[in-house]
Formats: sequence, C-alpha cells, structure tokens
Amino acid sequence: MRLFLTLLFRNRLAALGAVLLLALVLLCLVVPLLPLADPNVTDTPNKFLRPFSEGHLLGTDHLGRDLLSRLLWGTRLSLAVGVAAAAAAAFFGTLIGICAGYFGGWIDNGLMRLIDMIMAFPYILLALAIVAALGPGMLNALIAVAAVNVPFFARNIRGISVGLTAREFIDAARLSGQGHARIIVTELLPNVLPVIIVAISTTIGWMVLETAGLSFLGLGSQPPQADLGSMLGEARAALIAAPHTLIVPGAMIFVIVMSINLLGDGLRDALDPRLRSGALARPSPVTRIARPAPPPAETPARGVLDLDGLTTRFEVGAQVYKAVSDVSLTLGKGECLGLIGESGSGKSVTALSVTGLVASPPGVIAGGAARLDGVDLLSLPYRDLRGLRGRRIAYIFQDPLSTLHPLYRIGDQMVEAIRVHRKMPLAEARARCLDLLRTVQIPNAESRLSAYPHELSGGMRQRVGIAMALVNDPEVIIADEPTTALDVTVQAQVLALLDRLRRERGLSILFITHDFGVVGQLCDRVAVMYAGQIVEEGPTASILAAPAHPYTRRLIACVPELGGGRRQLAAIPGLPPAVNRLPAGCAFAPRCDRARPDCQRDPIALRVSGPRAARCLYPEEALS
Amino acid sequence: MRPQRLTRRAVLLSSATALIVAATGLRAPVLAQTPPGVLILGQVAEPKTLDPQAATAANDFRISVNVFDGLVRFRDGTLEVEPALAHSYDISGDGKTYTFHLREGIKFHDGSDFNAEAVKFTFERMLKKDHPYADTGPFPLAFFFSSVASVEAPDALTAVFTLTEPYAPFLANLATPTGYIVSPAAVAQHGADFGRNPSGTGPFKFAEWRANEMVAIEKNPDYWDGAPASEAIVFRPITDANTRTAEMLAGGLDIMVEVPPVTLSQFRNDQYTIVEAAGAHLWFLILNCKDGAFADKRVRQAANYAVNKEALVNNVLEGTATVAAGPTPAAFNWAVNPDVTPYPYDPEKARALLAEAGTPNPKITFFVTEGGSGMLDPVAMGTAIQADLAAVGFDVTIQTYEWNTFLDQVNPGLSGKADMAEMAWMTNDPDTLPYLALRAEAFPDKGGFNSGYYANPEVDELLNRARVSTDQAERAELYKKMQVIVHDDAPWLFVANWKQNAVATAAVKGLVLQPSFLLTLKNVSKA
Amino acid sequence: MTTPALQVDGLSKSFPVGRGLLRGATTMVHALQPLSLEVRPGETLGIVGESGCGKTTLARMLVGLSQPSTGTILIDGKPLDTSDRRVSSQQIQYVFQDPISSLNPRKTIRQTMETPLRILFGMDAAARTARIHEVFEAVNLRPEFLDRYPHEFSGGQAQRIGIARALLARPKIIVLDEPVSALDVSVQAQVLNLLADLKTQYGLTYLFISHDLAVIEAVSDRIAVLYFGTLVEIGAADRIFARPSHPYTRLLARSAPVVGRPLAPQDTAGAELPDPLNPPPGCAFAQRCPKVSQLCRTKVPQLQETGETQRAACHHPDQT
Amino acid sequence: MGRYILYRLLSAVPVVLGITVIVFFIMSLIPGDPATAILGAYASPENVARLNADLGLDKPMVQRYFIWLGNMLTGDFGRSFSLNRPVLDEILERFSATLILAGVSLLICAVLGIVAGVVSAARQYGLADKAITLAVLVGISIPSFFLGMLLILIFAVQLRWLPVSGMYEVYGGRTLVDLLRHIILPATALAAVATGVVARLSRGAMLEVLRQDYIRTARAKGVSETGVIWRHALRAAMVSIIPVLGIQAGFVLSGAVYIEVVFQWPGVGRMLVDAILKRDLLLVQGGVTFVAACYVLFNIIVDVAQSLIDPRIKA
Repeated sequence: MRLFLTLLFRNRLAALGAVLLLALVLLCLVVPLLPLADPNVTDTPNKFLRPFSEGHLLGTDHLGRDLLSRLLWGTRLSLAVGVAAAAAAAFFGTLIGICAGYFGGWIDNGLMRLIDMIMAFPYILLALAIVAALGPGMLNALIAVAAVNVPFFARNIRGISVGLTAREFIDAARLSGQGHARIIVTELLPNVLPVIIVAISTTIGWMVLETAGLSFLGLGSQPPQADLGSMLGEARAALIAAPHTLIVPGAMIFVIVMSINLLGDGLRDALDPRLRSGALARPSPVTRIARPAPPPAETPARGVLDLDGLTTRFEVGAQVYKAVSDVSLTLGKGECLGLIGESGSGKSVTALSVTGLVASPPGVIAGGAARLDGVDLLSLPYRDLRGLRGRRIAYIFQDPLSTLHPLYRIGDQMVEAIRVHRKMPLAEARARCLDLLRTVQIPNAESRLSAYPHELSGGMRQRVGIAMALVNDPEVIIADEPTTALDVTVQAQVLALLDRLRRERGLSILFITHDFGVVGQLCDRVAVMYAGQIVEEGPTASILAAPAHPYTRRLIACVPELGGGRRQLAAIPGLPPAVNRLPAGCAFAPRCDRARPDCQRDPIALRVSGPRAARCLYPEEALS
Repeated sequence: MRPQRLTRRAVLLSSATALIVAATGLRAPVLAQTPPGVLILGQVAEPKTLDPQAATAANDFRISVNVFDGLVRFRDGTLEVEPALAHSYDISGDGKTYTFHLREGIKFHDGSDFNAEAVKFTFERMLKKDHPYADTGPFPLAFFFSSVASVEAPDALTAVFTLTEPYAPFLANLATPTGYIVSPAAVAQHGADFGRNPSGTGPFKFAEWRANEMVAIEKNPDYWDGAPASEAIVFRPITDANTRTAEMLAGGLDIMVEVPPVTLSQFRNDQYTIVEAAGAHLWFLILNCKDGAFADKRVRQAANYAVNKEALVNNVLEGTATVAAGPTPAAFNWAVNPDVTPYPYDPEKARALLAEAGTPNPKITFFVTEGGSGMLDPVAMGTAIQADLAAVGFDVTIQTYEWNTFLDQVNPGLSGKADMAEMAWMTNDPDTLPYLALRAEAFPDKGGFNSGYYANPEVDELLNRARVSTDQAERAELYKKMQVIVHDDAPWLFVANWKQNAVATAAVKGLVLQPSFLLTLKNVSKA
Repeated sequence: MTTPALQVDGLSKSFPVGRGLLRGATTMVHALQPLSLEVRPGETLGIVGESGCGKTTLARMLVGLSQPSTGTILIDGKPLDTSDRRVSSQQIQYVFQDPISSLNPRKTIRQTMETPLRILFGMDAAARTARIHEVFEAVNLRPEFLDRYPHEFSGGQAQRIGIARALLARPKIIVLDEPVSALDVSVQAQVLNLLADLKTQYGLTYLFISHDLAVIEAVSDRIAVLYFGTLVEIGAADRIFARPSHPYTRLLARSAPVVGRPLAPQDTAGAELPDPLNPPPGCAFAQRCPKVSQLCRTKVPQLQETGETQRAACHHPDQT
Repeated sequence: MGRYILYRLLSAVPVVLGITVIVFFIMSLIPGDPATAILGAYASPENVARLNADLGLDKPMVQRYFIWLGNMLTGDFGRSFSLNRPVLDEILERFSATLILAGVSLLICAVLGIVAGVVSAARQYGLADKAITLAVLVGISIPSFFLGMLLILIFAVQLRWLPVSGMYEVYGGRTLVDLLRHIILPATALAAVATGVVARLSRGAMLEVLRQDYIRTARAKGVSETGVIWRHALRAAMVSIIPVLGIQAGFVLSGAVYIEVVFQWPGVGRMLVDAILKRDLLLVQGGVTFVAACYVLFNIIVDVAQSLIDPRIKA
C-alpha cells in the first residue's frame, strides 16, 4: 500500500489530480454546512449578475439564483451520480464480462452478441430512449448512463478474464476441487479487481460528462435542483448575453473530469507492475553511457572484438543492479567464443552492451569499452554506431518469433537490413536475400521470402534470423542463445549450420548459451559468467576436462548428460545472488564448498595463466 | 513494407491536402451577405408539411400562410375576419348556411383555375373519409370543421357551406391555414407528397425544399392582391434557439422569429429592429379543482395572489409577454371584459387565504414541460413560480416532462397525478379555449381538455349560448360575463399573454407581426 | 503380475477446428492418437517428445483437466472419476510446468495451500496448518514462506510450492509436466533430487514429462517417446536411447548435444511436423525418416515388440 | 478474405435485427404516442384515438413489428408521420450529412490522434510529450457540446471567421470549400474527445511496442530511429490502435447527436432525437437500424483492416 501511494504520488500530475479531486469531494461534503445562499431562491430582478457582484461571488443565473451556491450543490449531485453510475456499470459489466470470459463457448458468444447490440446502438439515443421510457430525473439518467456503459466494462473485463482463465492457477484451482462460482469469486475476481478500479477511475469522468449531456438535453435533474449538466443546459440560451452562467458550470465539469482523468492515469500507472521497473519507459536508440572515465577511443586491437572492463547497470529507482561488472573478453578473427552462464548471470546484457542495445532506461553502461578493430563503439556518435550495427556486427537472437517483426514479410525484413546500410536496387537485394535463404538451407526459399514469421516453424525462423544476420557480410556475429527455444532435433541442425557457416566465411562468433553440451560442440574457447562477472575463461576442451573454478566444475556436474543413466545429480545448494545485493568478495562463496573466510573479504581478480584464467583464490586445480 | 507504406503516405498526403484546403477556406472572405431581394428567415424547426390541411404547427403555418389563401382572412393587426378569396359572404339567419362569392380570374401557382370546385375539393378531401384523396392526410385539425355537413358548388364562383348546427367560430377557422384552399390539380399530381410540393394562390410560389437546410418560396408576380415586395424568401430551420441567435448575430439571417427572451438584449441596438405583437395566447396553470389542496377555491386564489406575474413577464420573459388577466387573451379586444384585472402580487393575502382554508402548507405536485408550442420558457417559469409559491408556504415538487409525455400526462386529466400543470393555448376565436377547456362537458373522459375538472353550470350555459350566436355583440357580452366568473373561481393560475416577437436586421422594412401568429411576409422587403 | 498403478487404454484427444456456418463440416484435429500404456506402482515413466507431440494433452487428460475423446484411464484397476475430486485428488495429482503462473498472484501461499484441504477434506484450521507444515518440511521450505505472495519467490522455490501442493492430498501418482524446464540448471538439479527423495519417502509413482532427453533419462525407469500425437517407442530408460528401435528415437538421441560429439546435421529433410489439419495417411515420421519405404507412406505402423523391454511403432524397426 | 467478409456480414444480420427488436421494445415502453405529438394541445384522448387509427397504430405491437420487418426487407421503411415523407428518403439524405461529419471527425481523430501519440511516445517526458499530454487532457475533459458552443461564440460570432451553423450556404453553390468552411467547427468539437483518447492510447501502444524484441532487432540491424518509430513500431502499434478507432467511431457517431443539435447539422442524430421526442417510431426504427448497420459495418471494416495489417489474424 505504501509502495502504491509512493508510486502514485511520484507522478506529479496524478498527485495534482488527487489533491484537486479530494478538495472537491471535501467541499461537496461540507456544502450543507457552508454559509451559502439557498440555491433555489429566485430573485428575478437580480438575474445575470456578473461574477464578483455583491453577495454573489460568481454572480447569478437567469432566475437570479446564486451561482456559487448552485455550483457547489450541483457539483455534489453530479459527482455523486457519476460515481454511482460508474459503480453500477462496473458491477454489471464485470458480472457479464467475467462470466463470458470464464465460461467461454456459447455463454461467451451469447453475452457478447448482446453487448455488441448495445454497442451498435448509438449510446446517446439509448440513454435518451431509456430516460424517455422511465421519465426524466437524476435517478433515471443514472440508470441510462450506467446501462450504456456496461458494454465498456463487460468487454474489458471479458478480455482479461479470458487471459486469466487460460492461466495455470485456474487449472490448479479446478484441481483443488473449487466450483465455478468459487473460482470466479476467489481466483478470478481478485486479479480483475485492479483493472476494474482503473476502469472505474477513468470512467467516472466520462460518466459525469454523459450525465451532464443528458441533463443538457433536459433529461437529468428536476428543477429547481441543480446539477452541472442542467446548469449548462439552462445557461445555454444565455450563451451570448451572459456567458458566465455557462462558463462557470462548464469550467467545473472540466476541472472535475480533468482531475479524475489525471488521478485515473496515475492509478493505472501505479497499478501496472511493469511501470515499477520503468518498463514502460521508451528505450532510447543507444544505451545511456555514463562512464566516469571514458577510455581511449582507439587502442591497438587484440582481436576483432575486444571488451575491456565493460560494466553495465540497471538503475531502477534507488536500486542499482550490477548486471555486468568489469567484463573483458577478446574475440579473435574466425573464432567462436562461448559465453556461458545461468539466467541473470549477465551474459545477454554483455552481448547487448557491445552495440548499445541494452534498453535504457533502466540500462546504463557505467564503464569499460567495446572495441571493434580497436575502435571503441561506445565512444562513437550515434550515426556511426548505427552504421556499424547489422553491417559489421550482427546479432542472432534467442526467440525468432518475438525478434522478427510479426507484421512484415521475411523478404522485406531482410531487404531492409541491406538497404539501411547501402543503396542497392530492390531486385538485387531480393536476389541476395534469396541466395542467403538457400545458404541456410531453407526449402522453397523463393516462397518463404513472402512469408510472415508466424507462418514458419521455429527452426525455419531461426534460419531466417541467421540469414538476416549474414546479409551484410558482418565480421562479428553475436548469437544470443540462438537455439534455446528450439526442439532438440532442430537445435542440432541449427548448430551444424552455424558451425559450417563460420568455417566457410571466417566469421567471428560470440556465442551465448547456458548449455555446456552446445559449447562443447561449437566453441573454440569459453568464458563462464556468474553474477555479472567472468569467473573462468579458456579453451573449451581444457575447461570441460579440468574446470578450475568451483562454480564451473559444479555447474558441469549438475547437468545430466545423455547416456549417464539413472542417477542422483550433484546439485548446487542455494541460489545465485541478486545483482543489486552482491556480497563482497567472491559472489559464489556462499554456495561454495571450498570457500574460506578470505573469499568473502575483497574483490577477487581474474588470474591469468597461459590460455586460461579463473577468478578464484582456491581453484580446483592449479592452473599450469 | 512496400504497398502499406504507400497507402500510409497517401492517407497522410490526402489529409494534409484536406487541412490546407480547409485553411484556405478559412482565410476566404467570410460570410457572404444574403443576396438582395431575398429574405432569409430563421425558423424554429424543419417544417413537417406545407399542406395547409395536414399541418398543425405554427412553424409550418409561417410558410403556408404565404403560399395559400383562405376564403377569408384576419384583418391586418386584428383577429377580425375580412374577405379574401371570397370577395363577400352571406350567413343564413339560423347561422347554418354560409354562402361565399369567389373572386374571378385567380389561378393557382400550377396554372389551374381557382373556383368553387377547388373549395369543395379542399374541404371534402379533409372531411370525407371516402374522398379519393382522403389518403393524402392525415388531417389532424379537421375537427375545426366538424360542424360542416356539406360543401356545395352551385356555380364556379359560389361555394355554399351547410353546418349541422350554428357554430360561431366557423369564419375565424376559415381564416386559419386549416381552411386554406389547395389546388386540386396539384393534389392529384403529387398525392401524399403534396405537402412537399404545395400549390396555392398566395403571394409566393413554392420553389425548393432542401430537407433540413431550407425551404424557398419565390415571388408570385400575378398575385391578386398586388405583387409582394421581395423576390424570394428562404426559411432556414434552426432548432436550437441559441444557434439561431448566433446565426442572426453572425449575419446569416435577415429575420429571426421566436427570439429567446434572454438574448433580446443583444438586439437592442440600431443594427436590428425588434417587432412584437400581442397574440391570442394564454399561458396558465391548470389547477386540479377535483382533488388535493386546489379543490378549495381559496387555495386556488391564494396561488394566484402568490405568484409575481410582473416579475415573470418582465424578468424571466424579458418583457416578451404581458400579465394575463383572465381566461380570454386581450388580443380578442371585442370580447374582453376590461373590468377583469390580473390578480395582484400579494403574498400576505395569499398566506391569509391559505390560513383561512386551514392549509398553510399545501403539498403540490407541479407538472412542468421542457418545451412545446407556445410554452415560452416553461422550465424557468415553472421554477420561478415554484419559488414564489414556496415563499408563501406551498410545498411544491416539480416534475418535468418532455412535451409529448407531458401532454400524455396532462390531457387525460390531472386527478391522482398532479395538482397543477403548465399549459398554453394559441387560438383565433374567444370561443375555442374556454369551450374546450372549462366546461363540465369538456372533462377529459368526454373528449375535452378540462384537465382540472372545473365545473360551473353558469359558465357552461354562457359558453353554449355564445357558440351558437352569430351576433358578435351578443357573443361579446356572454364572454365578458364568463370571464368575471372564471376569474373569481380561479380554476387556473392566469400568468401571461405572449407577445410574439421577431428580430430583423435594420435593412428589413415592413415586418409586422399579427395577433393571429400568422407571419405574412408579402409586404416585407430588404433595402 | 501386480495391478498397474495407472493403466491407459486407447486414450485419444481430438477437437474440432474452424468456424462452422460457412466452412461446412468442421475438421477434427487429433492432438493425441489412441494410446495405451501402463505404469507400475513405484515406477517413474518418462514421457519425452518435442513440442506439439501431445505430451501436455496426455497429462491434462490424466488429471481430468480435459476430457478424453476416447479411451479409459484406470487407477489401481479402477476407472478414474475426476468428477469427484475428493477421490481423484488422492489418486493422481499434477505439477505444472510454469511454477509461478500456477499460483494465484493475489493469494498468499497459505491461502492457496488451504483451499484443497478445506474444500476436499473439510479439515479444520488446526489440521490444515499441521498438514501444510508437514508437506512444507518435506519439500524443504520454511513455514514463514506461507504468508508471502507468489511473486516473492524464485522459480525453484515456487516449483517446490507446486510440488508441496500436489503432495497435500497424499496422492499415489503425480503427473509432472516439464517440472524443471523453466528452471536454471543448478536449481533444476535441486528439484530433481527432491523429487527423487519424495518418491522414496512416500512411495510415489511418477509420470514425468519432459523434452530434455538427459533429464528424462536421469529420472526414469521406463521412457515413452511421442511424436506428432503418437506413441512411437517405449522401453527401459537405460536402453532406449542407447539402442533405439524407432528412427525418431535414434534421431532424438543423436541430436542431443554431447560434449565431444562432432556437429553434423542428423536429418536434412527439414524438421517440420506434418500439418495437423492434413495428417499423412501413413507414418507421421515418414517424410523425415532415412529408412522410409512405400509401406510407411500408406499404412500407420502399430506398436510391436522390438526387444525384451522395448516396443516401437515402426515398419522397419532396429532390433535391439 | 471474401468468404470471411461474407461470413461477418451474415453474422451481423442477427445483431441488427436484434437491435430493431430492442428499439421497438423500448419505443413501446415510452409513454406518449405519435398522435399526441401531432395534435399538441388538441390531443384529447378522443382525437388521439381517431388519429392513431388513421396512422395504423391501433394494431398490436408484435403485429406492427412484423409488418415493419416485412416491409423493410423489401426496402420500404414506411412513412414518417412527423416529417410526412418516406423514412428512407429522409434517412438517406441525412445519413450522408452525418457520415460526412463523422467521417471528417474520425479522420481528424485518427490522423491527429495517432501522430500526437507517436510524437508523444517518441519524445517521452520531453516538452512535446508534456504539451501533447496537456492538450489531450483538455480534449478529453471538455463536454463536446460545451466546446461546440464556445467555438461558435469565438470563431463565428466574435471573429466571424466561420459560419455558425448548417452544412452549406443557403444561397450559392454547394462547393467543397463551402462544405469545409462549415464543417471545421463541428468536426473539431466532435473530434476533440476521440482525438484525445486515440492519442493517449497510441502513446501507450507505442511505448509498449518500443519495448518489444523485434524493435531491438530493428535497431540491431542498424535501422534509423525514424524508421524504428514510424515503420517498425507504428505498424505494430496500429494493431492495438485500429480497434480503438472502431470504438471511437461508435462514440463519434453517437456524439454527433449533440454536435448536430448545436451546429444545426442536418444529420441523422438530430433527426433521431426529434423522432424519439415525437414518438415517430418508424423514423426511429429506420434511423437506428441504419446507424447500427453502419456501426456494425464499420467494425467489420476495422476487423478486415486489422487482418490486413496483422497477418497473424486469420481472416
């Protein structure tokens, strides 16, 4: 709750809305106690007094009634009706929506057709007809406004209920013997509630407007009772002669609706879990770079791609997540370097940091350099960096279904990848793409060019992803778990393809994975990451045969390997540390059976020994 | 990516073009003056029909009165009847036979001749169910002529009406649009669509009707009573009074009728002229004399004393009405009793009467309409009346109804529903309103409009005698007696007689309003 | 021979696709072809297959989350009646694939755990608390976790909660649907070991569904291989991948990444599954199979003995 | 695709029929009848009964409904007694006016709303974003009829830039420029709320889309920021914007009622209000059937557009 309020008021506009609304509500509550003129006493000789007249702060209306008093009483009534109508519409809309969403099938169909009918009926006419049938009056206007808004809630809630009903916890509830009614009330409703609250908060304003509209057409409150809409309606004739009688209630409606909208937006944002992590912020084209001491822009190159003390953080509120800390790697020409680690170890962030693709906010590159042939990519101006992306460094991502644009044809996406970097006639570009699709062994490549990503199988999509990475003949390919989402038989094919391509084309590949089996088959060298740091690095065969870091050894040990038969696995106790609360010293120490007190004291350096390196004070075996 | 991008560009391009065109239009010299010789008149609604027998609304009459003529008409500025298409008429001694002598050589706009057969056709179409063109109706106001037994055309220029019983208002009814003569040839040609293709003998010919935009009529140079002053008149329907006012102020109209009282002040300068005319209109409250507090005459009188009618007509209605004295509007000058004066505003007296009646705080349900023909500003007036009544001790609850529902509630009688209801009548004969709404024979269940169940045998007797008399002096005497009694019995709360108004630009000359509410534009011109 | 803990006969699932009205007769898609198998008490039967092979469909039918189109399910020789959860929940339980999604985000763990005890067994508060603490201890969770919400847990912890929930009703059989595929390898081993311990402790029978050959081999006594809704091979865990009878099993076994084995494409014909709306008339694997014959394209192969413990649905099986 | 459209059209028929039943039912609940409306002050029960018989309204409701339905299916929507002309003529004339007004408003709302939303999202938390957010807030918080009246007061009466009311000059040609001059104010007033809603939604949809993996892919390919936003992100955001345009079309069609009253626009909305007040059942029935059919049709168009833009949606 505290968190919620903090979030709500972090949004200054929402706070303004809340304060305004609260002030209005309080004002409305104390209206009967205020020393106001009787709102209904007419004094026709003193009609249309201008604002700031004596005894009438806001002037008088066409019958000489005090506008201030009518305004406050009217606001009270309008607000009450708006809230009540929103609540009523929410109640019935939710009932219909939840039932339709939960039961599905013909119940869903029937209810939704009914809702369609109500929606196809012009809502003002429906309200008008309802009021005409029931007679005018605020209560009937309320019923009409609530009725015409039921579809809004019903449709919203149904959509969410359908999604929730497909979730596994509903299945779990069924298995635990709960009946439909109980599941709806205890399982679905609590999850729908925030949405209802947000919907109500955003519709109250709308309800106030609509009730005002009905009153404006003369179908709302009964004279002499004031509500904002009827005040507007009564003042309409005086629009030209005495505009203040119109503007006063009009401005009040505006203020009410605006403050409700502000608060509603704030509520929606505060209740949206994604906003807590800043996930609805727009990611900038390049990760924010805030390096205290920018490294030299160019140094002699060790390999094609050199990472030099690369450090990337996520800053969410006051929390700092050290996703990547001081990572240095060298990828040689034609080499395949494996980067292995569990989720959260920072391997993907490392890969994305190279060309500034980490979403920012919340990502920040806080130090280090990523050099292509010695040139620091992170020091380049955006135009130059963009010119390198996809041309000299290309990416292959994990899940091609979400990483290929779902609405563009395969061919178009590939052609675009070429033509953002150089002018090439369309036909030539397409021919090149076709050629590449054949290279990655896509059957019927011609027709696949005009296919959409969802029309291909996972394996085919990933081949497209590979082909797309190759369109500009890049020097470096960064493959971020390219086979993780694939079935095992498909994975084998894709790995074989990658292996062949790199040998044929002399590609340098940074291959990110969590699977030692894959690393063992594909990579020349491997670097192991844990909690944002490289803990061990060296030639693949040598590390697999004799891991130096206890984490590497135990990670290898706890993965079952085919052909090992039925067995007890050597699990690692505990969990990896959260990267916003990293311990001093070795991050693995709390789970390590070889840890000694000094492991947890100071940061531990990567000790290099020949082709291998390890970040451990007490390695498994001394590195030669 | 290819075709889609093109379409998106196309959309952007076309919308940009639209905006540019719009902007250019915005800069164009705005608001062409209305053309010379053509009057543009702001109406309150889209006319329903220009068929004079089928029309019921004053709004429709404003057009048809300029396209058609009756056998007789109201003399300029009065409610007295003078000959029109008939140059003279005779009434039999028993008051049951009317013989009209028609003018010669008049042609309908469609070129056919006006003659006695046309008169016979007009009335038989309306009155006889088996007439070949009876289905071109319905004719809701046919009951104005329900006393007509037959119409004969002994020769081309003589029309004879035979009535079932003497009926004094007959001539006045003939002067209303319901009695206007239509072209049989045009009815035959257009059938049910005659209402959108009218043809009469009036000073203007129907020219064009663009639904919801305008109805245009143009000069009939051969008009028997002299050619009209303007070339054409365009009637624009603008339902919203506020928009109508704005349009007038913005220069889009030459003449505007039914000016909302609150906006009158905008026109009180030398760019505009405001014309008004007291009409045969009465705005009153029906009081329920049968049950509830108003069954007591003293309470009814108290209500009449309690309401500040001066304030209503001067402040709420901005002087567009006068205080009503009794059941007969002052416009029927020959029939009005000058000794009957309005109940003065006297809250003390009202309280005293309430105390005397033993009901210091009577509970009153008050039916108010939101609008309606002749109802002026019913919600504001109702609200002001409610406040006045509350000030002397009445406990009044307002229930508003949209006009049709209101009529549906009020016309069947107030008993069991309400104590008081707003009502207004525009009539053209002093007989109509009291005869239909004050007699015991006119209780709602007997087909009348006496929704407040007022019954006074003396009044019934006076009205019955007046109706069958053809002597205006005798009728006047009877009506004057009736007014004294009704004023004292106070079955109604008499509030106002509307002075209808209109605003014209200073360039418009000759605009005069008639007490009959019929807007004759023959002599109006624009400089 | 003892009564099987679970016996499935001719179980199949098909559902209609397409909108009626204009499309004429609707087509049926067979998510699972008629399938028969037995699980002995105390045994772990692994079910392995790639996406779309029907393994989750099978699991959901076994626990009554969806109704079979044909076939019967017998538990201890008695038909499973999932309409009475009081009985069926003590016979068979389910552990979901996504541990977090299977917990209601708006309920504390205690509320989630208490529901079945209250509804199915009408236990009073004290009895419920006792039972919950008991299972929590069994899965190595601290009781203070009970008052937290699901989002406060890591995947491994949430999966322990899911397992604890399955244990509440003291079932004999637990269907584990990819219980570790959402977990990191270091945590995966913890959960697998826990499952093994619980099995011994409570004498459970497992149906363990996974796409990971190594995992399934490490936990199972016998393994069934599914392909495109069909059971293609079943046999002892220690033999089936070492000496597969069915070409698909062979392909699977060869495809699993193994350190030191050279990378070579196992089949080049493309790993596409057949179109479910247009299933091939013969063997579903025919188009990828190196040993395909005309017979395979026309006739559906039936399951037949190919070795002592192994059976395969293939016209040209390798004898083991 | 053709088959899908046919399917959708056919399945819309029961919805529209259902609406006609609802209209008939509600109208029959409303007290008052057309005869009262026609007769006005002369509406005594006797006169009313007589006129009702003339109008054929003395038959039972169900029978009248089926008579109406039968006639409608042959293209005869009956004759309006309040306007004394065939319902279909009146509706067709007025419907075009409403469609023009609603169409222009919808165009304004779509173009302006989407552009504002995209710019707002692209410049999140920047000056443009704040200005747009504020403008949007004003747009969605002001009653359309109030805005309409203010616009008349300022631009027509005070400044005399634009005409107060109507669709064309009464005299003179019915030119496009004339129409545009007349439509600016009402279309603006009508579009205000919808534009605000679309802009807010577009902003949200864009922000959502910009977080997607395929946007990262586009950037990784080296696509420029303009390309990322207008080509990659907007296209994907349209998938969630288009349905909202469909809903807004409904609101715009409905909201036209107020605007048509205020601006004297000769459209079907104002006609329907009058028709309800006058108990002109056949006119209400015909008009609502048209509006509903139009709405349903528009939704089909939206769905088709949706499936054209998003190949994943099977049409």
